[in-house]
Amino acid sequence: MIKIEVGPADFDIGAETLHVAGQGGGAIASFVGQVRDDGNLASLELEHYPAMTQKALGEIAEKAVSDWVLHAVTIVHRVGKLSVGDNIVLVITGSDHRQAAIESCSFIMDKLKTVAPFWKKETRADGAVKWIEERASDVEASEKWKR
Amino acid sequence: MIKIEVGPADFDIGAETLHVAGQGGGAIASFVGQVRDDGNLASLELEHYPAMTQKALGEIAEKAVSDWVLHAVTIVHRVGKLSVGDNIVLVITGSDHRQAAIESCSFIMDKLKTVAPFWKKETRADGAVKWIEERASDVEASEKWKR
Amino acid sequence: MARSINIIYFAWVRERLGIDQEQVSLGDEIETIADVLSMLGEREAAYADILADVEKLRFALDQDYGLSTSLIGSAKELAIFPPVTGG
Amino acid sequence: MARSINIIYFAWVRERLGIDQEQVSLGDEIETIADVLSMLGEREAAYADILADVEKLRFALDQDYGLSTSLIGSAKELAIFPPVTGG
Repeated sequence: MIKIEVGPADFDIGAETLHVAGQGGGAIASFVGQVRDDGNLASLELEHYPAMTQKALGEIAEKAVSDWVLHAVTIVHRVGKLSVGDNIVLVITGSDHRQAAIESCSFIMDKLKTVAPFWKKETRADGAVKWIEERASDVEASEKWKR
Repeated sequence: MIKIEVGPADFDIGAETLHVAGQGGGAIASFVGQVRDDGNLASLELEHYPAMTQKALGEIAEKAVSDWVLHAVTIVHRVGKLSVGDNIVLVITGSDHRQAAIESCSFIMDKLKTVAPFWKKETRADGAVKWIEERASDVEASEKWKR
Repeated sequence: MARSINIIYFAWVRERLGIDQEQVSLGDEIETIADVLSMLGEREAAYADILADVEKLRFALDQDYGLSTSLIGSAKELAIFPPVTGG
Repeated sequence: MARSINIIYFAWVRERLGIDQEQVSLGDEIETIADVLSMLGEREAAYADILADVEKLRFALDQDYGLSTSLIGSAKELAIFPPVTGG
């Protein structure tokens, strides 16, 4: 019922949604994060801490399942080198009720952003390379859950 | 940028998500509502007020676009006779930021539930037929937006 | 000059009335949606019964929501239906 | 008896140190993550510089988050990295 995948492979949003929908309930919420074209981004490299990633994502998913009534949670996060427009992350939750599905999906994304051990390094069109820094708005979004 | 479809045809979640993603931003939120199997539901019939449906959904989408910074909104709602597990409604929003995408998707669903002129009639396994009644929780969810 | 309006019914309102729409002439004394409901009820007892509880009904004038107190004005279409249940 | 721990680095910490992991012996006086950081800094000046600002670092002991004041205990792996930026 909880499915977590971390790796370089792309994901199929339609197929993953069907997988969640197939586990019952009539309310499926999802979020897809992609590499955003902000004008001069050439590529993005995603590094992670393999031994910890699965555990951290699993704990977030378990917390969602304990705090909302859910039939299924799927989290897919890519690593490696990505280009503008590429998929990065997919979170899908399935519930009997839309608020539970949408809220838990939002919760998982907020926690994932501040807890899961991934790091993004961006390469600009001019060759400049920079590790992306933590955003205060992500920390606030994560803390507002009080759970 | 706003796409609204109402009709008997099913929708392809993956294709619709790609359509929204293709319009920019890196944050795509979606909600899918399906006919839920609550034990003895045989089928669901969805009636609507064609002249008003498109207008009502359009106004909800326009409001979302004016209140959040969005690149795209897609709303698809089916009508006619549906079976357990069938798709009913799909809402997808695309933004630069995940909170804007998720919140506006939630807003559109809450408003759609209480404003868009659709009515559901359910047929039970024993042949009993009943028009579904408005739920107080949907009215509350819609009113909480204060917009 | 005689006004008229197309009244359109949905869901259980349509089923119980046994009609999905009708063109109705409105006398000069008909100003609000509530006036139309009263007129329909006086015309036919079944209507009075089915449309009795306005709390259970919703109204739209030319595809915009109205209240039972809303003025008909020059609207061409009045829709009468139960609270919506889509999504 | 000599304890040892595997220290693993990520993102700019890894890049600036020029090493992704190392096995380090811990003297009996080493109790907390902060003690490990001090020891690394004393061993090599570059470490002191790169690991100077603990506000900019995050720590995990055996894949669970810890603070600079957390006790090493019998942990086998200490990860040192910047705040995460996935999703």
